[in-house]
Amino acid sequence: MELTNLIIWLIPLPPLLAFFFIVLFTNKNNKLSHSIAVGGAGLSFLGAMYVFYQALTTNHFAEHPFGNAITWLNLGDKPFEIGVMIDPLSAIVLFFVAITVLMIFIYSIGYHNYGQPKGDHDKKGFPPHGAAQDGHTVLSIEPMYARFFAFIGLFAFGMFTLVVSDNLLTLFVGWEIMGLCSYLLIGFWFGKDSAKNAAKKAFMTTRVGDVFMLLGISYLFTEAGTLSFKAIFTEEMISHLAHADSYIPGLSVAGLAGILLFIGTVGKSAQFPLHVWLPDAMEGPTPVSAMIHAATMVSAGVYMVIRMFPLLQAGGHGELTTAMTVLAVIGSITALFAATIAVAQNDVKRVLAYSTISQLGFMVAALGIGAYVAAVFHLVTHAFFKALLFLGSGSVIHGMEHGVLHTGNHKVDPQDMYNMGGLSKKMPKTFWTFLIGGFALSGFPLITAGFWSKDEILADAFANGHMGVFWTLAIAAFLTAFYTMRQITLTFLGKARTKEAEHAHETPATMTTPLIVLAIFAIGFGWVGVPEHFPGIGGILPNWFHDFIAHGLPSFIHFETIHFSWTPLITSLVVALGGLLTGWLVYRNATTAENDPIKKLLGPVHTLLKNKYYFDELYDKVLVKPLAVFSEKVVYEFMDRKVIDGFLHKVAELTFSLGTIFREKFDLPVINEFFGDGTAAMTQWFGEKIRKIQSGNIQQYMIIAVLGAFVALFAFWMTLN
Amino acid sequence: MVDYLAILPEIALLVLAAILLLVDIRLKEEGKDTLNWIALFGLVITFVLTILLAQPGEEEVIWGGMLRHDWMAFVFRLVFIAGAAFTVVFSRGWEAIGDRGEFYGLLVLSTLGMTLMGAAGDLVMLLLAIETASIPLYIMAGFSTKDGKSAEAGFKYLLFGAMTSAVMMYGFSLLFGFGGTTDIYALADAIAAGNVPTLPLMTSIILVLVGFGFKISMFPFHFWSPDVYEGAPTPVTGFLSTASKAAGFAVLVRVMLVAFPSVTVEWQTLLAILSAITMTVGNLVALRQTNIKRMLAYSSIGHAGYILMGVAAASSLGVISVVYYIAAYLLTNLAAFGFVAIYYKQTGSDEIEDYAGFSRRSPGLAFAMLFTFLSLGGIPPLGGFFGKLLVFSAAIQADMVWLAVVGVLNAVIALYYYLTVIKFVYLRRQEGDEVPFPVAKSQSLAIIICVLGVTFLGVIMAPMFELAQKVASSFF
Amino acid sequence: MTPLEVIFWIASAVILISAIMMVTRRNLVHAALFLIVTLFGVAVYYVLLEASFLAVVQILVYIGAIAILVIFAVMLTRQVTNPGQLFNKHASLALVMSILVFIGLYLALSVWPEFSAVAPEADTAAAISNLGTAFFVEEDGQPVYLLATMTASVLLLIPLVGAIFVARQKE
Amino acid sequence: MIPLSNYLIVAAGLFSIGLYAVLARKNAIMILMGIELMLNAVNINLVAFWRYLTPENVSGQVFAAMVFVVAAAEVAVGIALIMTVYRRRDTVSADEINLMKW
Repeated sequence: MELTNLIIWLIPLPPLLAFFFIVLFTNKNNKLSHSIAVGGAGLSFLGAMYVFYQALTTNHFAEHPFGNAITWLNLGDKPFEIGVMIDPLSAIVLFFVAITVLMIFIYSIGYHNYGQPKGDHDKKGFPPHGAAQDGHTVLSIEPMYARFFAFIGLFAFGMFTLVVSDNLLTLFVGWEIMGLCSYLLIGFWFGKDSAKNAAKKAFMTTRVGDVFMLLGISYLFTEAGTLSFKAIFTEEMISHLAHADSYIPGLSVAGLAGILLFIGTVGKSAQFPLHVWLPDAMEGPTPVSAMIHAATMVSAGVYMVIRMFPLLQAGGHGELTTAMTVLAVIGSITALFAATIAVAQNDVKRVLAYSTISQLGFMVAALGIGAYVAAVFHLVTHAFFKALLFLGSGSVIHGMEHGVLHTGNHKVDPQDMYNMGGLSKKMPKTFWTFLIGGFALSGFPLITAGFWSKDEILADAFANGHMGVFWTLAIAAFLTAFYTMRQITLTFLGKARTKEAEHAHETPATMTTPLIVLAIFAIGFGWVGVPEHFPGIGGILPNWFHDFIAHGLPSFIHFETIHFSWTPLITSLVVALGGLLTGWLVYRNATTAENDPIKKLLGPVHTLLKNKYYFDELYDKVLVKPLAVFSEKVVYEFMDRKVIDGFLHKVAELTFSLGTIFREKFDLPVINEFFGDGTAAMTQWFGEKIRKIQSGNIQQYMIIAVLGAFVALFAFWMTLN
Repeated sequence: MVDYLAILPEIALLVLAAILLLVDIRLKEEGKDTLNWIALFGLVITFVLTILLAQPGEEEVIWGGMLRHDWMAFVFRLVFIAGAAFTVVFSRGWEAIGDRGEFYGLLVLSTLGMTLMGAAGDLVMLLLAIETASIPLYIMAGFSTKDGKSAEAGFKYLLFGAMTSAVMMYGFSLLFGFGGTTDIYALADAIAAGNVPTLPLMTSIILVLVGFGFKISMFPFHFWSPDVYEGAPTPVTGFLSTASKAAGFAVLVRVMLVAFPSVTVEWQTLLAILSAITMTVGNLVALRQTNIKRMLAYSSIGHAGYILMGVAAASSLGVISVVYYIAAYLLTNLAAFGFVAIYYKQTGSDEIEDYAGFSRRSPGLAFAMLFTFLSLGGIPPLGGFFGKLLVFSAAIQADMVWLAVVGVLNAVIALYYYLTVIKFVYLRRQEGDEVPFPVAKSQSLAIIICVLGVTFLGVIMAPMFELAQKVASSFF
Repeated sequence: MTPLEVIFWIASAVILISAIMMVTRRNLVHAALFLIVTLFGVAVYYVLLEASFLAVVQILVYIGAIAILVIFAVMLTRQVTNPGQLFNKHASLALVMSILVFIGLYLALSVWPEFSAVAPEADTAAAISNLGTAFFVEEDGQPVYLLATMTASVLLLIPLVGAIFVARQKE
Repeated sequence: MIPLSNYLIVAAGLFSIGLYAVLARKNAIMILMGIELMLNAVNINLVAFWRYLTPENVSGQVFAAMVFVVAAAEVAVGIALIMTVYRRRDTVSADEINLMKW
């Protein structure tokens, strides 16, 4: 036990140390830098595997999770403790995080062209453009190679910290470190304006969620007096929180805190309506996309909300609480909404980005209807196959870049799927692994992991009678299969549509090996969670996953075992196979982006999808522009120049000039003044007054100060009466 | 004996000021660098002496009630002396002030006034302490007489300060009339016993708040600060925005909590509203600034709004949050103005645009700047973040959720303009940005201390938190 | 009316009228002279209030120091008479504000029960000697205002340093 | 007998007149003189309170004496700063001294 706890404490450290080492000492030496980073990730991996193994082999593990805490702050009667905890949920998350992180680290070596020469014109902040060698152009090494490994090291540290935390505060610390790193990594090629803007957008958007989450954390702390999971998830505390009224009528403290925390997830896991940052984040290098969009950061959002499940369900007694309803609705909307957008994208990574948003929506919706285990299951399988798909797409892009360098035609976008085709022969390893990943994503029956997890969500929704969620997710699942097959067909099948695709190359072993490892998990991991009542094969393998995870919940939360039903099973078979088949049939003869079959079919709707429902434009119009205008016009010009100064004038004029104006305007011949010189004189008089407006005037400041004090007193006097 | 030991820091500061003024007369022009070292060592020694010998013990009331010898006084003493020491470091070599004995003498005297402000337990003492702290600052703000802006800064600062302090003194006189005593601690009972109606009492409180509001640049008494911050020599600006502001808060917390318990709800509401307006005004206007000193001035108005939140909470956690926030804010803002001072000395510019390429010229300094600005923006795990967390919690605990929401929204706005500076520092380039940047050893050391301190406050908060708890325990 | 009341009313009239005159003078030397008259009126108040020590300080030290300083400043800046406008563009608002402040202070104070209190009999002669000792001497082993006195002396040191500094700038 | 209110009202009046000078007169020296008026109002308050409410206790007089000190110090420094500005800008008009704004 002691040793295990110590190791848990140590798991996040190696990547952090790697970060410092690389930044401080080795950033000139590429080989040493990546060795340190991969070594750090490897150590963490070993530690994680040891802990996972211990978790599997310990009896009554769920009742006695690992971990301990130290007093960090002495808050008088209740000490504030921070510590680590590994329970079934965090054990399984630690497992997949450690594997995917290590794989992504290794992959990055190849992706950033280690071993290639330095580029002739490469500049820091731009992707490498290739180097001339023996008369032809080859790929060149990334100019900020070492820096990349430092950043992903820090990122991994953030993720591990988040997973092993036993309380919301350190979890939030890890959360924010990842936020910072995602900013740095998405904007890794900061020379490109698009990357710079994407980084800013990602940071600001997630930050919106984060502030609400922070508010939720402080609120929870005020009400519960602790942030430790163990202390919050006790029967008394949960029922106390469920029955205390919050500021918002109709919501309990647990409900409000849960919703505030969930808004953090909405930002981090790119749920509707804060999803806009994730597709743009594809501007970062591909390993970053895999890291952020599959294994770590976006999963962290879902992990947090799964972690807070006892709080979300508090007071529901088996029924859906307000908080859970919010989750179910947001999750379902996101799942369907993002899937429709993915259908109309041509960029190989963007399809995956929207697919990720959609799949995260599945998990959130699953949690919203109380399908706790299914949500965790899908989280894990998705992490494997989505990391695989991202890395696979990176491999494809890399291969295409080879082709581009060969032909020298830099106008060809190596990420556009319509520029590919027929790559299965050029890049067989990439093809087969991508196929496995794609099938897992689509939920290809029986053999892929994605089938089992997605099926379980649908079965749960059906069995508990949430038919709205069930059908929404079913349609989303169909679209998932469809766009996945569209992607595979356009990329790998058929004939090469460009010269560049003809000259594409398989990528080095540092890139393909991680693909193969992840592909094994994308298939095999489904087998640990086959339901007992599944026809034919149910019960051959024990439904280990369900037992392991479900027992991790506090004992006062009960689940009813769902009974097997044919409807959801047939539905998931039909949508998966139907989607794949339709996708292949529609796209096997596709030629150019202009002639996209779906485009003809959908017409203007396609334009709408292609433009992502104009959400970016909407936010720009509704939020960004007005805020800029607000600060420019209202605060700067209006408040400062007009209101404060103008107000002073108006008050003075009103009190003192009123009498004069009245006398003059009424005593003098009214008509003559009114139609004659009067108006002109008035305008001039005003113009003169306005011209005199200036500030930096200390006495004006004083007047406002005295006025402020007077207004305060007057307001107070008014409340007295 | 306790009495003398308790004001040991003040005695030391007075001696130091005398030494500085006397040595200045004897020194030749080329030896003026010595003054900087004398001032720095003097302050460091005072700091150490304070920690070692002037810790509060059993007896709290000293000097016939003039001073309180409690943890509040102790912690703020350290804050002020540290602020002064950093200011001395950044004044090194600054034209027209770095070699002037008067400047260091006034700085030390002002610090003396501040330490008395933190400890004053009597209106008479408070008045003298506030003026002893302020008047040298007026002169220091206008110290670069060759620079028109500096003279103007001193001029504006003095006029605004004199006006508000006259209003405050009027409030003091009314309080004396209502309570028949000048002892702040006896005032509460006397007021309660003397049947003073709420209206006259609130009138005097508001009059007093005008003076305090000026020190902490609270809306609508903040207007002087952008002009003065811009015009004053940058090291002085750093001192104004940190130590001077902290002194204002020390006084505000003590007077409000001790003297007016009978109308807590009233002044709480007032301060909460002013806090919301202060931070919103500060942050929104900061968005539009192009001069970094002006931007930091507005940003420090915003920070004053956050700290006011803790005061408005009027609770133990509120006081803790105020102390914690001030400690973190002191280090970050001193470092921030340190960068501005160093950069100005090299390039002669305070425009944010001219910070382009800074990261190339001095990667270390730029990295420290990133750290500092992130802490100002409230990014974990830095001190600024934890300060904000405490302040928001205090507001929520005091049932002022709306205030916390305003605070959170403001934090988002604030982050934007801090990142804008970082954008120029890291992402933009300009001609000649390959030329490296010489930084004096003492100044890099000071910045390292600030950065480490901020990180320390963000990661290992227990020691500072416990200290803040002790401060709060003298009120609750 | 007792003689004291007559003196009070005359002093009040002198204070307020000369204050108003001071504010409205174009010639700054005249304004300074009216300030001195106002300060004299206040000194009369101190006598009426039996604070003879303060009355003496007001006349001998304060009026001397302040008035002379102001007059020097007027001479040095050669701005004896103001060219152009006397008041800034916010003058009308400032007037409204000042009147409101007066009314506000009056209303706020008038609800205080002690507002119309009558002076009790007191041995004010003893108070003077007490005042003398209060600045320096300890009372019951506690030095009551000693520290305040010392701080005041530090405070007076500051303008001295400032004045030296400004005087040196001429070089 | 003269009630306390008489003194307080005159003091409030003097304070307001001083405030008006501070807020409205352009000449910086006049602003300082206005501040002197305000401080004298404070002192009338203090001494009147002392005589009417706590004649046995000297604190009111001590307080008033300290206000003298503050007033003297502020005026001295104020005039020094006004001279500095005057040397650079050749004016002591508060509303012309506005290099820094917005």
